Amino acid sequence: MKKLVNDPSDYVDEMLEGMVAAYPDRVRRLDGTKVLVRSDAPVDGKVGVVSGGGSGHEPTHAGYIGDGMLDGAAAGEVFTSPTADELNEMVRACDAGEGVLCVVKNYEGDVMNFDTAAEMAEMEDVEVAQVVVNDDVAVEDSLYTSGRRGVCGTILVHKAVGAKAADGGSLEEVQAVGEKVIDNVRTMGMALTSCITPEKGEETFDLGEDEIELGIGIHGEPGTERTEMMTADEVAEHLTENVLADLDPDDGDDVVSIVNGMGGTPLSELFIVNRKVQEILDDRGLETWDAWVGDYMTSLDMMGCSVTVCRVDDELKELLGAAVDTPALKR
Amino acid sequence: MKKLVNDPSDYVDEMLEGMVAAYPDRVRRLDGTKVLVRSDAPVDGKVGVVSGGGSGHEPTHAGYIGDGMLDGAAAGEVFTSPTADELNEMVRACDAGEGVLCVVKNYEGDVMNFDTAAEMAEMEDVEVAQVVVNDDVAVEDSLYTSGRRGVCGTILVHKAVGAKAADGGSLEEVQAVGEKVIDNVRTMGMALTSCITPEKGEETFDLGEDEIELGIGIHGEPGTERTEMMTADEVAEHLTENVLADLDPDDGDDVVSIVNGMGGTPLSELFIVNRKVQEILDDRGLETWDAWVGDYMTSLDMMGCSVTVCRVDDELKELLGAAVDTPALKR
Amino acid sequence: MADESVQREALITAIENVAARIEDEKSHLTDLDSAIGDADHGNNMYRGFSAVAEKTDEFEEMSPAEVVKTVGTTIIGNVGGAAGPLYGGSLMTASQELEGGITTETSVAFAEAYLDKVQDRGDAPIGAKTMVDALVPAVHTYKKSIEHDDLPPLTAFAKAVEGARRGVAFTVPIKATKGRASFLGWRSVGHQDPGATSTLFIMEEILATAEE
Amino acid sequence: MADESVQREALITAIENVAARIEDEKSHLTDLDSAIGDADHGNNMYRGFSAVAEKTDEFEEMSPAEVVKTVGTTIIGNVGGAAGPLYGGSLMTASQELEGGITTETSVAFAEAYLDKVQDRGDAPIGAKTMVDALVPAVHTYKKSIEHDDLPPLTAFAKAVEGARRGVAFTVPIKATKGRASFLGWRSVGHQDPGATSTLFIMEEILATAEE
Ligand SMILES: Nc1ncnc2c1ncn2[C@@H]1O[C@H](COP(=O)(O)OP(=O)(O)O)[C@@H](O)[C@H]1O
Ligand SMILES: Nc1ncnc2c1ncn2[C@@H]1O[C@H](COP(=O)(O)OP(=O)(O)O)[C@@H](O)[C@H]1O
Ligand SMILES: [Mg+2]
Ligand SMILES: [Mg+2]
Ligand SMILES: [Mg+2]
Ligand SMILES: [Mg+2]
Repeated sequence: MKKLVNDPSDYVDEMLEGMVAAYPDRVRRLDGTKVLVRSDAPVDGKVGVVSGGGSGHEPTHAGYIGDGMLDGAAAGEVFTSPTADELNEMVRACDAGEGVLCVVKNYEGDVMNFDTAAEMAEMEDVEVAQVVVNDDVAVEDSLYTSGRRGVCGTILVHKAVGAKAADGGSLEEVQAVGEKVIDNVRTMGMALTSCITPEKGEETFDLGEDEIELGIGIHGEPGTERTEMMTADEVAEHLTENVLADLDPDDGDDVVSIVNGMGGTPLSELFIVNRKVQEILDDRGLETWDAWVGDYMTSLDMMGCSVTVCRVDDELKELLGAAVDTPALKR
Repeated sequence: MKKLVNDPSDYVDEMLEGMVAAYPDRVRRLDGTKVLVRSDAPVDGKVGVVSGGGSGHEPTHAGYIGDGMLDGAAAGEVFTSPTADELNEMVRACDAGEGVLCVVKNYEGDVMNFDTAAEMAEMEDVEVAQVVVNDDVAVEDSLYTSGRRGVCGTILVHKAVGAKAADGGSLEEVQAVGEKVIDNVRTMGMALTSCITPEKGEETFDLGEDEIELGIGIHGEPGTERTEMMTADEVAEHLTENVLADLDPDDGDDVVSIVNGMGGTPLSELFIVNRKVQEILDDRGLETWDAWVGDYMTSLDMMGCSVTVCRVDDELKELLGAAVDTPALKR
Repeated sequence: MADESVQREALITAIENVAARIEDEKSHLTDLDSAIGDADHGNNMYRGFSAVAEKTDEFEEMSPAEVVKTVGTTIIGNVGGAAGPLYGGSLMTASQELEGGITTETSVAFAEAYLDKVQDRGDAPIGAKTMVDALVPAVHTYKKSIEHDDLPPLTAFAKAVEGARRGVAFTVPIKATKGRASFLGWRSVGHQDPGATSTLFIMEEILATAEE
Repeated sequence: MADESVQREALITAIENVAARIEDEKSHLTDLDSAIGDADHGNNMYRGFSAVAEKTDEFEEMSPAEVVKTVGTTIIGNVGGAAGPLYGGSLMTASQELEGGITTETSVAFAEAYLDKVQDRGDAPIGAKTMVDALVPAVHTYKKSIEHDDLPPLTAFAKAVEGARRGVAFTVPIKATKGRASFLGWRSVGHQDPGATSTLFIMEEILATAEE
């Protein structure tokens, strides 16, 4: 296993030290935890916006701490939800009295730990609200599954709720914005290779030279389907068509698109995919109001990509287009 | 070979189409070329700043087109210098009458093609100046080599000269700023794996499971030394110590540091490296005025990193800290 | 049953044995969680139980109920993921049943409360391919053996472990409808559930401790 | 020598043979440029000479000097990298020597001008492990065979090709001090230079064409 690491069991701790060392004016670490918050948290007069999850998805989440986006981000071990006590500390550190919105991705571990943390915070009179992101279309949402995964569309939720909070929105208003994005965003991903976690030291699943995995998540687990190698155009078509079929936008709708790299894929290939994604959106009569191409929510060194499409109205355009100043996203 | 590609011989063309499709308001493509320029080029009253080189280093170069940085970027085939005629077209498209500065990396192909292009542009009365970046310390600069490579420190040259030009600097002043950065910046890189080019379809060199390559460039060629696997801290020490030994800064100097990913390495690992880099800079009495961590100048899917240290004075701080609005870098 | 200090010593010994077993099985649990998950269950459990094992000195001052509760809070604070709240939160809640000490009656109440909390928290029915599929046969067998068959607790618990073992085997051929494995849909069939497996290992060590 | 249209036809045939040879050798040149470079020389040359081969219709209207000049500009506009300006720019400049047509004398002048331009542009001396190491023995042998030994051009050129072959072999055991390979320092020793190799292939095809 070839990684730039020291002792693998120090992976997350050292990563956080490196982040704080890079952005000492932007973030501080809560003592004895794996939580980073804005250096000036809690920010007076503003609803706090926090998120968190396993490590290994960088820049998600701490890369989005700053004006107009997150006040705090909790890092769990690689691919492991942070513990409830640390989430509670984060919520309390980001509460200026206006309440805190937690952006939670739909994984049982994330939801249970955030739920427990919310209970703990409320016992100390912090008002906590939550939105649960479930934008992945690869998995059916039914009584017979644990629902859909929260994947790259989460970044648009972070951006919109962060902007609403920065604009003085109340906790209810900020939560409503989050729900609005969730209602309007869909994503699907694929992988050319698995990823290697620092503790396991091997790929989490084996793909042959001629195989790809469709319907992947962000935790290195197998996808919904293994199939033959596809061209970039075929991948773009498969992902985008599935997303649009589920989102079912109308002709003339404005959208935000994201072609997101899983970590190991070169940026040039993401642009090759974007070329076909934009062609499909255009053919469907959709107007791409903003296109994002890059690594926003990764899975360590996995090669692959996901396509996100989010329908946007004037409110969401204003919020998604608002100024933001974080290490990983600026406008 | 697993890549998100269609026909490998269309790689660069489709990547450029995907870029223009992502940023239609920011850039346009010069017909029949692989050159992208600002949509509003040439910008009146301003020295034009252009660069270019082989593809495969994204976001370098076109990711840096915009206010405060590049007016134009020429893409060659993967790892291949663009042709002189296209560089000439780019220079001419970015000339508003104040002259054009070309930021050239020190590779014989890049230098020869930019030189020819400058001759061609001057025949049409365009004033062209040039700076040649050679920040890599891994190779000795002597009569017996072709000099040092231009690598990630080039991004700081782009930023500083772009800011000086945006501030109304003359061609001579802009060039002088470029030379100043070049005098004060040093870089060294290493690789855990080679990279796979779309046309060749295989790794350009073979590294065993327990081997790494020190002193690499950005074109997938072998480095200066192959050695045993190192920890992240050992890598950070090796690269930073070599850079500092060559730069020889004084106690109390301010610096900008860059921990740059070669493309395939997860962001979390770059932060682990940054942790030790900042420790070393601090131990040496240097003040990190700004720390960059991310993929700035890559080598397709290569796993590895480079460390850049640039000594900065008040002028460079102003220029490096100035507002900039490009796809890959914003302030 | 024996007095409080004997119960506490037995708990502490069980904890140490469980921690050692989890360490031995870390790779195996990781492998199970690779086939139908994100390859972290082994590390998560190891991290949590190592933290628990480090507290054995503190436990010397506590009642059995407090020991169990502290194991729960330590797991919540160290394991993370889905298993953290499920193991930890359930131990915390169920520990209340042991406030009068560990007796045959309170051990049944504890087992039931533990299972209830796991199902309340995780909302998984039987047959969802989770730890519940190891717990339900274990708890049902334990309760029935004691309350209906008048078996001694040690015998009842040995039967419960056998029930858990069948539960773990049962997770293999079914489709996951809860947890991360449910994202794999039909592809989850044919793979053993990691959380059910770690539950079995823990129960086996508790039984081994009790048999000494 | 023959008249202009015969010269032109010979040039066009040589160009077609060179393009075919470069296509056949694309992988091999790529492999050479992987060991001590960035694995693009084969593709660069293939792309350039394919573009040249597509212009054979245009060539029908041109003088031999114009054909050679156009080959040069086409290479500059298509090859990129280090080889583009070196091959293309030198052909462009040296083509001026052929303005009176291809004669024994002008062919020597052409060869010298070509080598001069490569060394002027690239600043590489002999022994830097570049295409210059194939060109210098070839040009020196050609000039000497014609001007001092009064050999017929075809014989002189065959000897020149043999000289280039020795030059290519000579690049193997020496350390690169120009070009990308120089970044490898001592590690470049033991590997054959790609640009010298493609130069040899091109010369071999020109010789084969002339021999028909
Ligand atoms: N909703 C649930 N109810 C009961 N058990 C669950 C539930 N979700 C997950 N589990 C259990 O947790 C185990 C996975 O634990 P772990 O890998 O540590 O967490 P994660 O899935 O968050 O990575 C599964 O094997 C399963 O037994
Ligand atoms: N300065 C130089 N002078 C002469 N030949 C050179 C010089 N630099 C490079 N070359 C030749 O160019 C070849 C490499 O060409 P190519 O791989 O196409 O370009 P690049 O090195 O830019 O990738 C080398 O093998 C060498 O023969
Ligand atoms: Mg997990
Ligand atoms: Mg090249
Ligand atoms: Mg897991
Ligand atoms: Mg090359």
